[in-house]
Amino acid sequence: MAGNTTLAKDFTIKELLATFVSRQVRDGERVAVGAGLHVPRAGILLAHLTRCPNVRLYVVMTFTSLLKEPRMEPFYTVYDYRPAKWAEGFILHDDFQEDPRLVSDTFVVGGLQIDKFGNSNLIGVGKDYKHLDFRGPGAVGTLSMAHYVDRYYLFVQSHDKRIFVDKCDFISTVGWGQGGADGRSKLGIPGSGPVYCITPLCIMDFDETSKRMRLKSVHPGVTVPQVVDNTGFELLIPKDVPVTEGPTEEELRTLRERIDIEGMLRK
Amino acid sequence: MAGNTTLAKDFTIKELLATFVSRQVRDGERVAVGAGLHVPRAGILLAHLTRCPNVRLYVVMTFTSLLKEPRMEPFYTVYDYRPAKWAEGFILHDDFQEDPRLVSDTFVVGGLQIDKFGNSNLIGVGKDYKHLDFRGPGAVGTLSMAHYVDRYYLFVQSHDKRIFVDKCDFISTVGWGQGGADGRSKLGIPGSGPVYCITPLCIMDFDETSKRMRLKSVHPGVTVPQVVDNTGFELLIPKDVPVTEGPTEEELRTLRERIDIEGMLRK
Amino acid sequence: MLPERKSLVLDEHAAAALFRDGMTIAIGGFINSSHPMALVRQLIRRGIKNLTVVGAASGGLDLDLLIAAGCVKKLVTTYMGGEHYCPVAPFFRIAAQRGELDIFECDEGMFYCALRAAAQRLPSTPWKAGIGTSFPEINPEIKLYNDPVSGEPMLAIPAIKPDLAIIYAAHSDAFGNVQHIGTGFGDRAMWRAADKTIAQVERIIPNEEVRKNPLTTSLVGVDAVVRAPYGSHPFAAPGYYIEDAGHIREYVDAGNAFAKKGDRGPINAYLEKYILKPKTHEDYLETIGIRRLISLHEY
Amino acid sequence: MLPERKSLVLDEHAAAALFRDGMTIAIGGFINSSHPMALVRQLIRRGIKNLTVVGAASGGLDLDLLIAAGCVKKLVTTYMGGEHYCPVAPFFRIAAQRGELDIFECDEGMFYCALRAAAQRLPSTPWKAGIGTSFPEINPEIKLYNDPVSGEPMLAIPAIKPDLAIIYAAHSDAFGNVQHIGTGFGDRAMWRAADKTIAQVERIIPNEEVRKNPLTTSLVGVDAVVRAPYGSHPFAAPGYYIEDAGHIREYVDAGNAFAKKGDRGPINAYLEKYILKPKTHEDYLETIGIRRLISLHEY
Repeated sequence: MAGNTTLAKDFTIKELLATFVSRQVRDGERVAVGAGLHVPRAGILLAHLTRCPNVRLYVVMTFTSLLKEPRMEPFYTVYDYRPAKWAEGFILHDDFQEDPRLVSDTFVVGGLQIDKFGNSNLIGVGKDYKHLDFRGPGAVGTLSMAHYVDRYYLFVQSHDKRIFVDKCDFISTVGWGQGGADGRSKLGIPGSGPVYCITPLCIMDFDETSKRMRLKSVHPGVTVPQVVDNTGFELLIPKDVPVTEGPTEEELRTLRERIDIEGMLRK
Repeated sequence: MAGNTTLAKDFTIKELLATFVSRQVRDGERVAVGAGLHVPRAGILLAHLTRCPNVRLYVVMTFTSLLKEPRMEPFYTVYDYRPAKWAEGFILHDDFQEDPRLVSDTFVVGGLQIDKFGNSNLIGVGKDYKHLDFRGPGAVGTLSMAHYVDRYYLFVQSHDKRIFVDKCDFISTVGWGQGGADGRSKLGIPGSGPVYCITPLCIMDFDETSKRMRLKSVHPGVTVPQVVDNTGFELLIPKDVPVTEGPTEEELRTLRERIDIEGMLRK
Repeated sequence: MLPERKSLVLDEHAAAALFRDGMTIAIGGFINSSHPMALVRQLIRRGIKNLTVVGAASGGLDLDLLIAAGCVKKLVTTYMGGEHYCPVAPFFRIAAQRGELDIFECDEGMFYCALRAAAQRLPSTPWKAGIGTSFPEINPEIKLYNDPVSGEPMLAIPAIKPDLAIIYAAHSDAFGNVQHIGTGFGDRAMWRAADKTIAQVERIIPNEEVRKNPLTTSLVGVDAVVRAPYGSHPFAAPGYYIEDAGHIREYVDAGNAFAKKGDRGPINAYLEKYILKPKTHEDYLETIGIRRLISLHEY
Repeated sequence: MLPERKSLVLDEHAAAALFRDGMTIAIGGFINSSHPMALVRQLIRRGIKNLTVVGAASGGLDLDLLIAAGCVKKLVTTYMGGEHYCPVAPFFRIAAQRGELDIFECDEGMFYCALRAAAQRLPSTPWKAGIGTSFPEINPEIKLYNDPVSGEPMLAIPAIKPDLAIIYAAHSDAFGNVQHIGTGFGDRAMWRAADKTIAQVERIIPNEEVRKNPLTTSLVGVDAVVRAPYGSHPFAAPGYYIEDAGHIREYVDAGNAFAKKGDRGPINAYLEKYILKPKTHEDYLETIGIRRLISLHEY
């Protein structure tokens, strides 16, 4: 990778998160770019423009490469037709079901609730499905994509005890099920499951044996007790909790000058 | 229908058969044009150009209307790309399985063997599947199309006891199964099944109650005993067996001048 | 005289005469794009009730509007929101919370399983994703079984067969050869599954134009074609216009007044102004105004 | 230096180095059109054995040639003939009659069920057509079961997952964006089902050309691209050339000599002249001769 690999000093938490996301991308993969989420979108594009020239981006029902774009025209929705100007090919939305792996090798899943085994809930909050306290938007394509992709990432835009609960009221996407290293295989579910849970406070991963959620790093300025106090289940805390690594000067420059030209990550 | 409706006097058996096929087509239907069989192809096109301007023709992986073609350029194979010049739309071959009814409302099925209930066999002749006396080409798409279409037609290019047998060695496409008006419904199979069996000697239909094959008409110059002698099962013979009606002057002119311009039906 | 092909073009009233109470209707498009809104507004204007509404996957505020207008008994969808305009569709949310709406709860994979089963005339098709989730429990129409080849646990997603699909596309000829701009999202799956399909289009083009680019014919033969320029408004139309953000916010505000304060005043005013008072799609467009409409032209 | 995309273009030898004895290989095209013959001839030249060959639906003489050359252990296909050139493929017929060939007996509907199941990573998918036929009996891999929703009898068609699909198309860019001329028959279903796909193409075109008409990109991302002009010969290539009737008849004659008289002389001579002696696709084309090749140009 060319450019300045010195770590940057001045960046926002969203820029940090985008950088973290970018480091999850592997060159040559297919990667769905969820247009509606600024941070993952920017992170995937950052990977593409720096380390991963051979990813095949899935953008709004098209496949493309954006290597040659000096600056990204913004695209913020999964129905905006304008990114189709970059298309190398289209798929129909129903095509994805024919072979989800041809859409993406990775995916980002959100949740109204996420439990200690990484199971997540987009259906609603409440005990009675027929009379929910809060009805959610629905599963979209998350359960099928999370089932089929090689691995997926949990991503939430706030970190509190309403989201991080001991047990989801409903499960729309399986993480590690009831836990354990065989938590997925005993359900007959493929893929390596949720790898990290990415929040505005920290990055969490899963203990290799129990598959319980574990703190991996805290973002600059965040303390471990702050994470624990905002998490509704008992989070595993390793001895050493590093600070999440931020972008290099080069990454930050690419983010700001070629990707996030409207400054959504700096707001 | 415009033109001369006087019956023509001078025509070949193939032209007669094409005329019979044409009269089975209903306007507004989707109709697959099996390019490899000259007689059904000509018959469907004859219907289209005379009575059925609104049929949607399925021709070599395309859909089209050929009303405006003064003369058909010949197309004889199901893989010839040249008819695509007429296309209004394409389908991929695997699309047909997504909804066979969008390909065609009718179909033509052939057979190495056909039994008295209209079951047919394209697999092979012999008692032991692993050591057949004659291995056939295989079912192609006949069993799925015959299952899904509204109705289908059996069509063979010769009429003899090798083809018309009491019991097929193997069944690749179900007709009326073991017979009876509920022969299909008790198998859970939709559609009205095989309607007619069309041969160079005669047209056969199916008795309403037993669903056994029955002589419907003999072609000009053919006798009932001649049909019986060449059929390997007991064919039902009604009291009156008319002669198969031939083309009108107008139909024959359309066939010869606009469809069969190479004279395949006159050979 | 040589035979001629019949035109399949209907005006919006003739098309709407096909609507019946209690029908299962699939509605094309995707979130805030490509919905056949002239026909959706006709559904409301005619007071059609007890619909089973299918999709889209993912659905959006078009379906929420039908719920607000009291047309919907059952909903088959995977997502009911408006992306950044609102996280959860407001009338959907309240109706669901009150148990007033039957929901066929599914994700996009399951959604297309149900449509494919209908198109293939199969009682169900299998899906594996969903094992270990709450779906088999909250959607009792989905059955757990063991695969007959491998023995492993599977979900059987039942066929959902729309009586009618109404979809939006850029172009069609008079004979029902539809050409979307872009992918057409999941409209093809609806067309395959439905008994009949009505395509509402921005423009009707000559058959000769269709033949110039037959590979882009996305639906080869729908049953009726309705011409309605700006007919996806307030939603986007690929290649023609972007969504009307102001109008969508007006709707969401009306929805929030109900969802947060129980006040149906704003939505009733919305329905009256934009749907019940205008009798035709042209009347609706006059209500929106030409300045607003041309301000939305894409790019 | 800014990062650059890697070309996926391989020469025929590098592509053929991916072939292994015992593989399951899907071969694209349709009867006498659009087979990746440069790669098929490489399979024979390398003496690859014990293949499970999938399709095409419908298959043809390309597969018969592989049987003649002793490469095939098992065949998944719906039709083995050459249309008017020969009603049943000759080497297939004899091998089948002698019980020397495992056949996954299916029709086109079942064929795509098996490929779809593989693409969807499902152990099987259901099909209804075939109930009441001999298929469940002559193909014991197909299982009868009762639909979990309706209870009615169904057939479970097992997944067939190709290790490799080799397909023929008109064009691709260097990055594996394939554009067929025409429909591409069932190649898309093979691409979806297979672990890896090699596209053999008539021409490699610039990525910028692909982007001019992205709706015609039929396979968005194959794993390798092999350039082989006239590479479907002796079969047709939509938009480029029609099949070589004389050459096909020469092959069929060789087949009939074996099928009717047990004489392998003509097929051995055919294999020697057209496949074993030429070491490359260019050598093969020289054997055919430029006069013959340009006489086949379509229209």
